[in-house]
Amino acid sequence: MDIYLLAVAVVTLTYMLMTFGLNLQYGFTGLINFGLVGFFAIGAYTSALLVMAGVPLLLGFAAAALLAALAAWPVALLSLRLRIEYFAIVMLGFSETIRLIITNERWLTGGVQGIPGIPSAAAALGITGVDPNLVTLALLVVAVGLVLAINWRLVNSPFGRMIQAIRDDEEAVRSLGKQPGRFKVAVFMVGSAFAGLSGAFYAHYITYITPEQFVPLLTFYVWVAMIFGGSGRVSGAAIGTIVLIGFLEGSRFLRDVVPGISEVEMASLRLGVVGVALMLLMRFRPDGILGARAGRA
Amino acid sequence: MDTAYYLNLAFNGVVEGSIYALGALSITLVFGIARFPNAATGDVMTVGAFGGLAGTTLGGGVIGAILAGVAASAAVTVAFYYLLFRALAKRSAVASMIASIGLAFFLRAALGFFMGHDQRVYDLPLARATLVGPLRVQPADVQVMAAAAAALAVTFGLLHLTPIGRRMRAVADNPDLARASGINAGRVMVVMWLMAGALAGLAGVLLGVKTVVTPDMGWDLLLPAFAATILGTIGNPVGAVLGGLLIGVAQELSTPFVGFTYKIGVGFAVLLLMLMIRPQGLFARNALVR
Amino acid sequence: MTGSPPGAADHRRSVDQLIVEGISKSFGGVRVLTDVGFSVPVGGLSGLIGPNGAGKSTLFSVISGFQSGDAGRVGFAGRDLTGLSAVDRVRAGMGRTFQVPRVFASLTVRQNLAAAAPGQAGEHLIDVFFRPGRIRRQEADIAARADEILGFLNLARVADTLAGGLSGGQRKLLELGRALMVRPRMILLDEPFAGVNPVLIDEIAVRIREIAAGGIGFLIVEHNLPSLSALVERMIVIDRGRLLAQGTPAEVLADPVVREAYMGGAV
Amino acid sequence: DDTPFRIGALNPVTGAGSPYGPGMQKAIVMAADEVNQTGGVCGRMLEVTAEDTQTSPDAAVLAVKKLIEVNGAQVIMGTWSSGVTLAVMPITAAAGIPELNTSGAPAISMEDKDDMVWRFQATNDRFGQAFAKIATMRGFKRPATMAYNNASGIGNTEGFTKAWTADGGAVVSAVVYEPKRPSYRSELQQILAANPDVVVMGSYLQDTTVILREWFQSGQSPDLQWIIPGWAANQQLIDALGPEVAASIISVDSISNETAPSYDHFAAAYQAATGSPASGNVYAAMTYDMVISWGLAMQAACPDTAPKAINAAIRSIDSADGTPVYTFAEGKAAIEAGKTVNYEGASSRLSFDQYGDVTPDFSLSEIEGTSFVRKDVVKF
Amino acid sequence: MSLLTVNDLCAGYGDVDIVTGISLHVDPLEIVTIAGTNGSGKSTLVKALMGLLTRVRGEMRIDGTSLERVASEKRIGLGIVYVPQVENVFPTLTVTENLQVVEGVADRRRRIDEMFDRFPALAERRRTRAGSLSGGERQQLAFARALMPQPRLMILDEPTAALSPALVHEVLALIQGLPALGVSALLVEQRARQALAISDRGYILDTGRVVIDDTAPRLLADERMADLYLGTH
Ligand SMILES: Nc1ncnc2c1ncn2[C@@H]1O[C@H](COP(=O)(O)OP(=O)(O)OP(=O)(O)O)[C@@H](O)[C@H]1O
Ligand SMILES: Nc1ncnc2c1ncn2[C@@H]1O[C@H](COP(=O)(O)OP(=O)(O)OP(=O)(O)O)[C@@H](O)[C@H]1O
Ligand SMILES: [Mg+2]
Ligand SMILES: [Mg+2]
Repeated sequence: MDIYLLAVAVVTLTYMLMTFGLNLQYGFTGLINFGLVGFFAIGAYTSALLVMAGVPLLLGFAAAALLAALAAWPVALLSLRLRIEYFAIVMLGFSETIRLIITNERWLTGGVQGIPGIPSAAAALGITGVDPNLVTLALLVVAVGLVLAINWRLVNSPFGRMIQAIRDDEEAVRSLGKQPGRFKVAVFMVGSAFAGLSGAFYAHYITYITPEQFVPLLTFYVWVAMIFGGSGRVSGAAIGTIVLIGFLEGSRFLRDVVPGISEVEMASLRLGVVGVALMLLMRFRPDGILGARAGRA
Repeated sequence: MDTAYYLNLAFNGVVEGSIYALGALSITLVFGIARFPNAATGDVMTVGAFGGLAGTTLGGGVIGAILAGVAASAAVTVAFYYLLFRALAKRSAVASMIASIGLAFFLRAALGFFMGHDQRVYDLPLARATLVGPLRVQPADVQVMAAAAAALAVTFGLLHLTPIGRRMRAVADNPDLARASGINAGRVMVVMWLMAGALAGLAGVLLGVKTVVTPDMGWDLLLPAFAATILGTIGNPVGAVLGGLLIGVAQELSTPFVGFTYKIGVGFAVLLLMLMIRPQGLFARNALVR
Repeated sequence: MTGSPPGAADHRRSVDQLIVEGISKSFGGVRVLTDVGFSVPVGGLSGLIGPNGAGKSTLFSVISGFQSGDAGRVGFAGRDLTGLSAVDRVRAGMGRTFQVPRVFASLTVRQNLAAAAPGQAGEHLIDVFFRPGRIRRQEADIAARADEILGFLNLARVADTLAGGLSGGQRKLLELGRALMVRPRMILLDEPFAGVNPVLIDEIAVRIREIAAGGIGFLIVEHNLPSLSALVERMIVIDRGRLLAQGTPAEVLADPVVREAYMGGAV
Repeated sequence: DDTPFRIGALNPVTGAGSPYGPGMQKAIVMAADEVNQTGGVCGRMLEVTAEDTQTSPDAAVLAVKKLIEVNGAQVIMGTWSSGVTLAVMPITAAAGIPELNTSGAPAISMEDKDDMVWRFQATNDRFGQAFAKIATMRGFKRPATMAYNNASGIGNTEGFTKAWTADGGAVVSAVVYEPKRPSYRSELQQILAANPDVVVMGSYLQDTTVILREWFQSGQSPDLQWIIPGWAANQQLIDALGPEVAASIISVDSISNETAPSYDHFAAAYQAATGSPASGNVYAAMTYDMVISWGLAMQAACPDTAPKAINAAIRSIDSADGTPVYTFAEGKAAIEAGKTVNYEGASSRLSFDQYGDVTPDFSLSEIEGTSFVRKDVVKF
Repeated sequence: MSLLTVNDLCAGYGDVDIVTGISLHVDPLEIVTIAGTNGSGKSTLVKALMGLLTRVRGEMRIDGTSLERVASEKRIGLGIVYVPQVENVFPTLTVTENLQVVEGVADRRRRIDEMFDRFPALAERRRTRAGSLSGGERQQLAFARALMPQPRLMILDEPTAALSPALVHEVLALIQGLPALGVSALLVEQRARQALAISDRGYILDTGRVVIDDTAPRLLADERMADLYLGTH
């Protein structure tokens, strides 16, 4: 049981990194990133390929975050020109294009066969004798702590004030002599770096990656997590992720207890419950399960 | 590869694009009037496809299928207008958009739960194509293109030539002012959702006739339909259809050069390129800055 | 006026003038501005009036770079601003407000003002993480200035409420306050008094005069002629996108052409 | 030790594998019951806990962790798609327990470092070889290939191409397509332009349905034949297309060991348990065999019932010179009597090669009336 | 009997009341001005009258009929029309469409022509989308739209806010002429002096309450009023 919980904790924290990134981008800056999974994929493949080529693990992680941020740069420039809804769809297209590329560029990514045998974090660090997931978890705790600190500091600074102003009215920001673009690009890159880092953790945790793992559904799960927790709140992102994974995993146990529901029906039920939860939240608690943040209309 | 080859590719693109266009019409209507991208459109299409199946089972051929599919989808959209979107109208577009993702999940889950995941097909006779010049035209192609054209005509007419269309746009602009002007915003929105549901249902049935019916079918079409909507400028039905056709044709014509696996990417490339040049979409009027 | 007068370049170099030359603008074939040119002192108080739809807001947008003109040049304090982005024009010292206020709805009123302060170290990622002390000092300064502005705009009572919940008039005031925070050399105000309580208008006018005395100039679009003419030193009149007249308020308001075009004989 | 021995059934109950997953899961439970009815093995009963992979590696990883850590599973059975198996393998390996699957990707054999992974299904390569053999048998000269853009689709057609070109043949056109399209006409157009006499497909049911319908409606190359793997060319396909179109299809499938008594035994039980014919789901026979052979290996390793010990005994129940047995009861009795046995499985003869892979036979079926009827069997 | 009576009205947003305990009335063919500082609750009050707020308590009657159960869109049928302070036109509709879209108009075509006669600037821009009109043009359009159904009571929230003096004059003249057309007016204005000059009575709001109500001439004559609310111009 402990080890299963360990696995769930690893998955939760991995998702949490992405939720933090998204929350920064959407919750605070209003950038609708429906292409999150694309940056996640970039991070996963970058670290997997590098570490398998002999690069030290931590460098692989850093490269994953960096490359995801770099990939975000041209995309972010695009966001400056587009209406938010347009940008949302373009981002969805972006992540699908990333998936197409990793599907088809076999020479680099193994194509549809994927990359098997990625060393776990423990293996890459040469740590033996403990559960490898424990090593991953320890690294994740450090990473989440770091990301949390960055996030918190960022949104509580004048920078954070400005990105929220941008979310409200860009034109007005411009009339103050400030270039919204600079802030949006920065936020987009930082958030994508979080997603890239998350991808790296994922690759070394699951040890086998294929293009099929990087589908838009994952993006929407992260959105659900952020919405659960209440967008625009740092703590919300954390809580939302825990609730989401708790639910997705908890439903396994539900089926062990509730008889008469087949596995097929259970899967539909699970998706259905996520759907209904989203609708109910939006309808009755748009600011997340904890309700409105103090001082927010 | 000769001209006929490319002409046929383009024609394939037109047929495929017509399907995108039907989905895009529904999306653009909701986007233009209720002001949010309705992510449930794909799954409402699926509902339509299943509804259409029921229609043929009761024995009504294509017409019966379309009627039943349209009715099923429209019933779903109107119901969820009352249950969900009406209350969200006062909040940001993103709230409605997220809720629509929830609805999409819910519809797919419900279909999966009650109908299972086996594929189903429309029991319609298979007809052979006829040659029109170099083009191989199948009866189903003509149906799809005719449906897209008819749907466009009806949508455009409704939106721009009738009082109800005018009221719809008024409600879209400013619901409070609309109510103060005596417009029953609720009724207008019901009509809009009926229409959006009907369009999605039609698209679902035709897609079902062309392919196979499964609970996942509509979701897969959502992305190109969205791309078409944006390409043609939100709220513009003519743009939605032209956007759909453009993406369809670009995808198919690109295949000799980029291969078949990258052609979806070509759809996005077209969208991106256009957005670089015209960030508001192909058919946007002057931006209203003030 | 037709075309640029000879020696326009010299004018542009003059360090204390806002010089507008030959501005034209049309929207889809409809001409909104035709060859508008004038100059006003950067540090002075000037008014811009004209009938509704004359093109005043459009002219503001072109001058401030929020819309691009089809022709014409803008010189400001000795610099040629033509072709610069809106942001760069603000940085060159030219601030503006909008006719329909644009507030940061999810920030408090105080934060709205703070966000406007220029040159904030805390807006750079590096400083956010590595120079917290500097940011803290700056924030204290900013807060002090914001409070001062909130006080005279009568907004102190709502300082900590979200700007999204302000009334129409309060939004106009907040917009003005934000422009003041930027500390530009000159501010273009688009109808600052519309919807503002007359008692408050008088108070604001007093403050604007004080600020102007301190060297910050204003170019004000306003239909409230009594308040405006009591405030400004000179007025520019445009009608149907063309320059109609300019001069002291007394001159301009006495001009029969202006009276006919703008006031319809009434005051 | 008389605690139950726990089996983790990890099947694709939802997602792309959903046509098979539920049956696979039932077959596992059925076989465990069969074992338990003989009084269990080595004094222990088998207990099955099932999880869904959702045909997705992510979900499968968490599911397998739960099976191992929460439910205490000591063997994992029945992963279907290669992606899932490859994702699950490192976890079972780390836990030191065997993994029994029905996946096709050759990579699985390469990744199996400890010889703890057992494949009850033919590899994609092997499928491709069967396709090539059948194409030769039928005298085709100008084959083309169409593959669904995933590991299995490409694996099958590449396996075919390898085998076909090795014999000196040429493939006239090859297309890899993205799935879930509203139409595949341009893909077809490219294939048909090369004027092939047969198209070898690496595809699934849904895309096959659409592709064949569009081919038929286009009216082009009416004499073209299609070689299609059995998981796509099945009764549902005929129902969807009608017999006229299906007349051009050659359905190729790895076959259960249908002539063996073990198959009859299984088929009857399966029919009784599920109400569906066993022929509709070849993977069910494989998962059934997983439990039976596991049980026999357990019996052979008795009294040591540690997973590693059982794993090591798996090859011993397939000794070429052993007594042929067809049910668990028979095998158990024989082993208890001290004989070596050779379990002839319901899904195949179950002769594992050095990689732990089986080599089943293949069937060639064509339509007759309204269903596929076997016309030939291909053995390697 | 009064055309409009309001008794002890409380209204606001979310869970706060902005206006509290407001009572007022408008008699037939009367022009009544509401003035007050920024944020005093004037717009909130008129929104409540139009049924556009969810948080409303108290009594509102038109001709003795309670408005409590009358949906917002039905109020136009009782003869009440409303011109909001901001966002008072439909920006993507053309000028003509803005007029066409009003419900409950008998001879719509003729009415529209009448409006174009009365507001020539609008006639020139019939096919322009209202969103690209200048501030003043919009104000005229909003006014014209409200006149379309021949209302009995026109509620105007700062109708002169963005207008040039000529148009202010014109709009105030229009309002002054409303009683002659059988229309009463409830006017929210910051140009309180000018508004009171054409009004019969006035109410002064401060922080959500009526602090003074009196006839227009008396309000204009009051010294304290000038200092506190009306200004000097
Ligand atoms: N984006 C646009 N598209 C089309 N026409 C426009 C656009 N913007 C402004 N106009 C037109 O240009 C003219 C001038 O508008 P502008 O807003 O500059 O006038 P203004 O002088 O500020 O008037 P007001 O005093 O009423 O605010 C108006 O007739 C308006 O209809
Ligand atoms: N949508 C809203 N949500 C929350 N609070 C609001 C909202 N609109 C207005 N308020 C609050 O109600 C108060 C009164 O606003 P209202 O718009 O009624 O004032 P007003 O008297 O019309 O002022 P003005 O003359 O400036 O238009 C304001 O102080 C504001 O804080
Ligand atoms: Mg203006
Ligand atoms: Mg107001």
